[in-house]
Amino acid sequence: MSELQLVQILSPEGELLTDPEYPLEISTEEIRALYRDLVMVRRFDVEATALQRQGELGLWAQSLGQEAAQVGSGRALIPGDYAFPTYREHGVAWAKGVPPEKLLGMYRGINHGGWNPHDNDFHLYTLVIGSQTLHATGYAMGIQRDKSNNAVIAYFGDGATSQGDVNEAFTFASVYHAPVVFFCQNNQWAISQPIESQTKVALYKRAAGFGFPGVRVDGNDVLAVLAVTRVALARARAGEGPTLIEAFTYRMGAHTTSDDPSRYRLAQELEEWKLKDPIARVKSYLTRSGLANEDFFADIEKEAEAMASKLRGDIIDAEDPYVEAIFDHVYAEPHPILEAEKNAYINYLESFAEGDMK
Amino acid sequence: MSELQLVQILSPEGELLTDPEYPLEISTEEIRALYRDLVMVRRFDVEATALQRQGELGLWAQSLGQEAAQVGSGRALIPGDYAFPTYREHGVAWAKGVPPEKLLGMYRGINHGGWNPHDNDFHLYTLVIGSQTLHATGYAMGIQRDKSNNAVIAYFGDGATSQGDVNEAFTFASVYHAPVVFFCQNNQWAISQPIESQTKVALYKRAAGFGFPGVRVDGNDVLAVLAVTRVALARARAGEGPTLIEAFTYRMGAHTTSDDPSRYRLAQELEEWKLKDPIARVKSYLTRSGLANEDFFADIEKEAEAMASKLRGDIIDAEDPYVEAIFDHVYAEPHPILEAEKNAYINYLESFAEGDMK
Amino acid sequence: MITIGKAINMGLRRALTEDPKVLVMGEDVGKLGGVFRVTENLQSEFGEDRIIDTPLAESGILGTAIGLALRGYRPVCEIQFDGFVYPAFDQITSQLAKMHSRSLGTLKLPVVVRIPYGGGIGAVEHHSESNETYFAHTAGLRVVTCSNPNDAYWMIQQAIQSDDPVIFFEPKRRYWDKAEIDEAAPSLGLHETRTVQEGNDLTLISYGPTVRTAIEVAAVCAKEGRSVEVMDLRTLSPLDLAPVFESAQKTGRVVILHEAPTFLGLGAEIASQITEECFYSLDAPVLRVGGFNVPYPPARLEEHYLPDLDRTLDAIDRAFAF
Amino acid sequence: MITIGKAINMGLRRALTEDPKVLVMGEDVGKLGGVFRVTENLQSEFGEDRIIDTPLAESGILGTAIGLALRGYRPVCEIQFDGFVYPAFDQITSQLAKMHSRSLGTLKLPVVVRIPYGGGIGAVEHHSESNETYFAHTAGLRVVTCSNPNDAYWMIQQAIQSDDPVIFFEPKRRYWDKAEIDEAAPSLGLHETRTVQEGNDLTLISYGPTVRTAIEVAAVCAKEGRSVEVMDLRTLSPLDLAPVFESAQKTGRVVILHEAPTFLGLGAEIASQITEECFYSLDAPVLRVGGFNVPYPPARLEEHYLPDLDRTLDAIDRAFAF
Ligand SMILES: Cc1ncc(C[n+]2csc(CCOP(=O)(O)OP(=O)(O)O)c2C)c(N)n1
Ligand SMILES: Cc1ncc(C[n+]2csc(CCOP(=O)(O)OP(=O)(O)O)c2C)c(N)n1
Ligand SMILES: [Mg+2]
Ligand SMILES: [Mg+2]
Repeated sequence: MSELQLVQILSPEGELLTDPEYPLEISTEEIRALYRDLVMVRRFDVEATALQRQGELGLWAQSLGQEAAQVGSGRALIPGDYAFPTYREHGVAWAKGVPPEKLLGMYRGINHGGWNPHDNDFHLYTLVIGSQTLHATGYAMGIQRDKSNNAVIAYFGDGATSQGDVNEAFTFASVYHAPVVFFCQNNQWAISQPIESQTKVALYKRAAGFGFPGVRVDGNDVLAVLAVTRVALARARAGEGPTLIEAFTYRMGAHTTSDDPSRYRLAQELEEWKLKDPIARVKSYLTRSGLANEDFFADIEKEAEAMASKLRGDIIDAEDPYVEAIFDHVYAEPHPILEAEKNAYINYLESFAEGDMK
Repeated sequence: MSELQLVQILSPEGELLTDPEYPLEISTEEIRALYRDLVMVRRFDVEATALQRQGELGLWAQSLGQEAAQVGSGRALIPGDYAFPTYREHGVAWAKGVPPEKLLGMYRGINHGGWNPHDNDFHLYTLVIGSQTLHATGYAMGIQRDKSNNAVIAYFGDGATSQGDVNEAFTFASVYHAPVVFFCQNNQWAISQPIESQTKVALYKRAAGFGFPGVRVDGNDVLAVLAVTRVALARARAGEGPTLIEAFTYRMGAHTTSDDPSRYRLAQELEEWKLKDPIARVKSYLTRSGLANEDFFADIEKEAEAMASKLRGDIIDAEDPYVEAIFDHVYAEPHPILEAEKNAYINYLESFAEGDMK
Repeated sequence: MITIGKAINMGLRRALTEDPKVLVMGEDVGKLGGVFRVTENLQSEFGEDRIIDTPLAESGILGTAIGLALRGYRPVCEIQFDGFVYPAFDQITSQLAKMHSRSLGTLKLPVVVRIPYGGGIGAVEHHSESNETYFAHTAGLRVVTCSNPNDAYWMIQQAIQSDDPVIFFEPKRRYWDKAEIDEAAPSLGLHETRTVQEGNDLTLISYGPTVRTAIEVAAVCAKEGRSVEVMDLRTLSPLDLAPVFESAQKTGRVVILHEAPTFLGLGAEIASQITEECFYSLDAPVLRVGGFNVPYPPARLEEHYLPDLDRTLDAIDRAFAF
Repeated sequence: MITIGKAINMGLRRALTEDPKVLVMGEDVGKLGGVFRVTENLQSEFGEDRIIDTPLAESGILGTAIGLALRGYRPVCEIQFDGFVYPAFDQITSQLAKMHSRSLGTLKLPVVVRIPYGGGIGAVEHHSESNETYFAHTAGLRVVTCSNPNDAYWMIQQAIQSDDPVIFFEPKRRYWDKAEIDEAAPSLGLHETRTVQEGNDLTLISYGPTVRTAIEVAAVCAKEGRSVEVMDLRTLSPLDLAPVFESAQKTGRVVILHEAPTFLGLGAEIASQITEECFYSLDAPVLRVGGFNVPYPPARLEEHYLPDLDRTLDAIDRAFAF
């Protein structure tokens, strides 16, 4: 495969191709479901962005443009497969069934992670670049020891590949044959740094030097991502060790709502990527193959609007954390000193309430 | 090149081969000089080991068996090329002209590094595995900025390749095209861990995934190491970026004098590697080609003995550090607090001398 | 009137202009000018060879900076946020801090590590930490912080001129605080504590982002008839405590205010030293006001976490109650 | 009579036997049994899946241990020497310490990090550090250390049983100290300070390797007619200071002895707290005896660096001189 080739099953124009290495058995219903996922995830992201602009969130990291990479890989997971996300994997969370409003908690500043990872086998968002790849590898080592038939998927960005931790994860996973899939969304940018400032060679090639396969997939092609991820997960479950998937995609939005990409990249680039939009191509495939009609699309739009408006309501109604939360849960076991610190602070606060303040 | 192939110019039996990719122009005098280097370095190492056994050193890390990798690469350097060693590169230090007794200081416990690196363009020994690969890369970035025509060589072990730092060094060197050669002595062991616990694939292959060439050389073949390192250094100087050299060799001694390899490896393995001894093959080549006679060998032995006995004298005579050394040089700029701490301690010590002690 | 952020930018520009060996490196420091714009426009002025956008790897940044320093350069590394310095911790503690002494004084490591630190900007996790203890406890490093634009402008230059490694903490929630700067000459050396305002009844010691809080506290106290001496440490390692001891001997009561958790925070060291030096002058134990001993909480709780005017006044009341 | 090293080995074996979720991991912990043989014979007994030889990467060790803990395991990580824990510092401070609170209590991180620490064995650089401050200052971690075989045996088991991450410091120069151990039941909980011997004139606080020194100091003082109460902290975070305050109130004089540099060493925190709690009881400021504020020196100077009997006696003299 040449440097620029990537696994593709659905062309940007919506034509269905086949890749002999990655045969995909998929029903029309499944493709329609994937389309729905993509639309819902985008709508979710649009709403969250709006909520940030309106001051309801302190920050938001958009998944715009990366929906296919996230939904395709997320839908390849079977129950019990565990996902370790960065801070941007809203589409994977969706596929894993995490209630959407929960994803907003940390961005609103009410918690540092608002769901129980074991509920949906979806770990908390991790902000320290690359760290979670080691957690994923360790978790996979646990799966091995449990002799369970599951696998783990670790998400990270193109920038993250420069971190020592990610490369250490490659080594540990390789030498232990850990059942983990390394899923790198190469969205071409790490804040203002283009991919060239992290590597001179295609990222998927990194894997070979650590002794496991790497593959580059069209990250805007939900079918190709699904197919490639399924194969990698199957390998992992079969005890054949890790795979690195490089999903070639594009960060269509800013890095986060705090960022201003006009300072470092040309609008032209975005325009080009719009032609490869991950949703448009599925729609065009469904339409031109007569697998879906206007009603289908309209229904999904309606559903998406409903989800968005519920999300908005949920988050505006979200309760602020209680003060004691500062101290609770720092330790699992009793901790007399923090207990005392908490009580002292609560008493101090109450002294104001009682009008004791000078 | 297959997994097991490696660049070789002098077979274990002492036959001269040629490798079209790595032509070596070398005079008989130079080969004889290399032979001398190898013998001197081994003799040095043997003496240091003996000094440790006799309590003159607290610890020693033997280079036994790795002389060709070290001398071959060290002799490929030209003046101004800078070397960043681990704690075992006695042969490179020799090639760089560092006075041998200086290498013993830290092992004797009189300092943490007893030479001025700028005197011989040979950095201090670094004990934290992998760290120095980043220093080497940074130094090479400096060379680039100086528009100087030199290169840097970074030494590290097979175990070190698992460290994040080493992989980060690969990334930095690659994206900046830094003039640095990464020289990995794969001596098959990291203390008790065999190479298989660090990687499932030949180490030289790591480079490709970072966008630069990797090559495996017979680390016990001083001519091949010289040839391969020269090519890599030339590439670096020509602005073509880094190269990873994996010198395939063997740690014939213990990890250090504190180690007991009988706990984790079979004596048989050592016996097999003895047949590939880096010195024997040069001797056999020189002998069978009639390029050296008994006198030549005897002279070198004599010279080596003299060096060893001088070394022994030097180290036994080495002065212990003065107490103030604890405080001096912690900072380059004045530091009133340490100054006060030093004075207080000196006064305290003097109080004993004056018999003030209760 | 210049902001602290801009003052550092100006200080960097001046250092880059005066010494061609000075480099700036870090993630997004080039075109973007850093996430806080502290390095804004430097790359267009000094080029990509001097304002170096790095790969996303903090150990890599510090490790290569050390190599550049060994080659005679003076790198100024930007760590994007306080909580992201830890991947570089090994390079900082085992290499940067120790290499000069390891070399018996032959190698100089004039590396500056700029860290925007502290909370108060409503950020997500890892973006609000005050982790100065880790560095101040590490021999071989110098640690400083600024609380106003003039210090910001001069201290960054002095840090760059130092032949020792300097950890330079920037009070991020004060980046936008404005004041005049005097471009003619610095008023103090890098390692000098400043008496911000004199007072007789109590000494209030602070540094970085909480100096402004301390000044506000003193104003409230003044209205209550308590005369508070406010000190801005500026230098955390080495500490410059002579003026602090003098003040403590005068006032007999000391409160130390910082954002970092109190447990092994700088306050602990300072309190111990004051007590040892001024034992007979103290009318009350030295009291500490700091962050709680917990991970920095989510943004919607940070006003509780951050030691503020009221908590400091409360401590002052307690000091007077002894 | 059992050595400290052997006692930890026995404690590990018992924990491994009693709970199949307990794992041991690190560099050379398998066949070699660790460079100090603390994990000797465990791999042959419990297999390679439970006694895991890792690649040479400390961040990797801690990061995968966290993943294993998330999956329900209880990994005990060995860091080969104190000075090699820093590559794992990010995983420890930003992940291990914070993940439980990040998850609002839903995730448990029962990871133990064993660190042989301190000097006195004539080692080369990075092999003799006392870096407990870094961890004790980090909320979310528990930090303990043992000073004798019985504590070693029990505390390692208690650390493994804790649902919180525990940094377990092992006093390497005392690995070969011998004493009886009581395999029936522990005498104290993991987070309890022990009064080693009672006294009335001065309280001498220590932990880990210098507890033995403290006992020797007390013996010398006894001959001089000074009755010294010796306390072994055992737990560095959380501190258990109630018995210390009580003692200080009784004696009025306190000296703290540890190997770590005094600047922001544990002594600073303890001194500050004692002064605050026992202000009116103190006849002298709490004095600290510790390592100098320098990188750990070469072996031939370590006897000067290490706070010993004489330096402690000197501090005690100074305490009595107030
Ligand atoms: C260790 C660390 N250093 C720096 C940062 C600041 N930071 C946040 S996101 C980011 C860029 C990440 O780029 P990439 O890995 O490509 O992921 P993307 O944001 O594109 O999804 C940086 C530098 C961080 N979060 N963690
Ligand atoms: C960061 C770090 N971790 C652990 C150690 C302890 N240690 C010293 S040497 C060594 C093995 C090194 O193996 P390798 O890189 O193959 O080099 P070799 O000793 O074989 O030359 C280890 C684990 C260390 N020095 N630094
Ligand atoms: Mg990216
Ligand atoms: Mg090796």
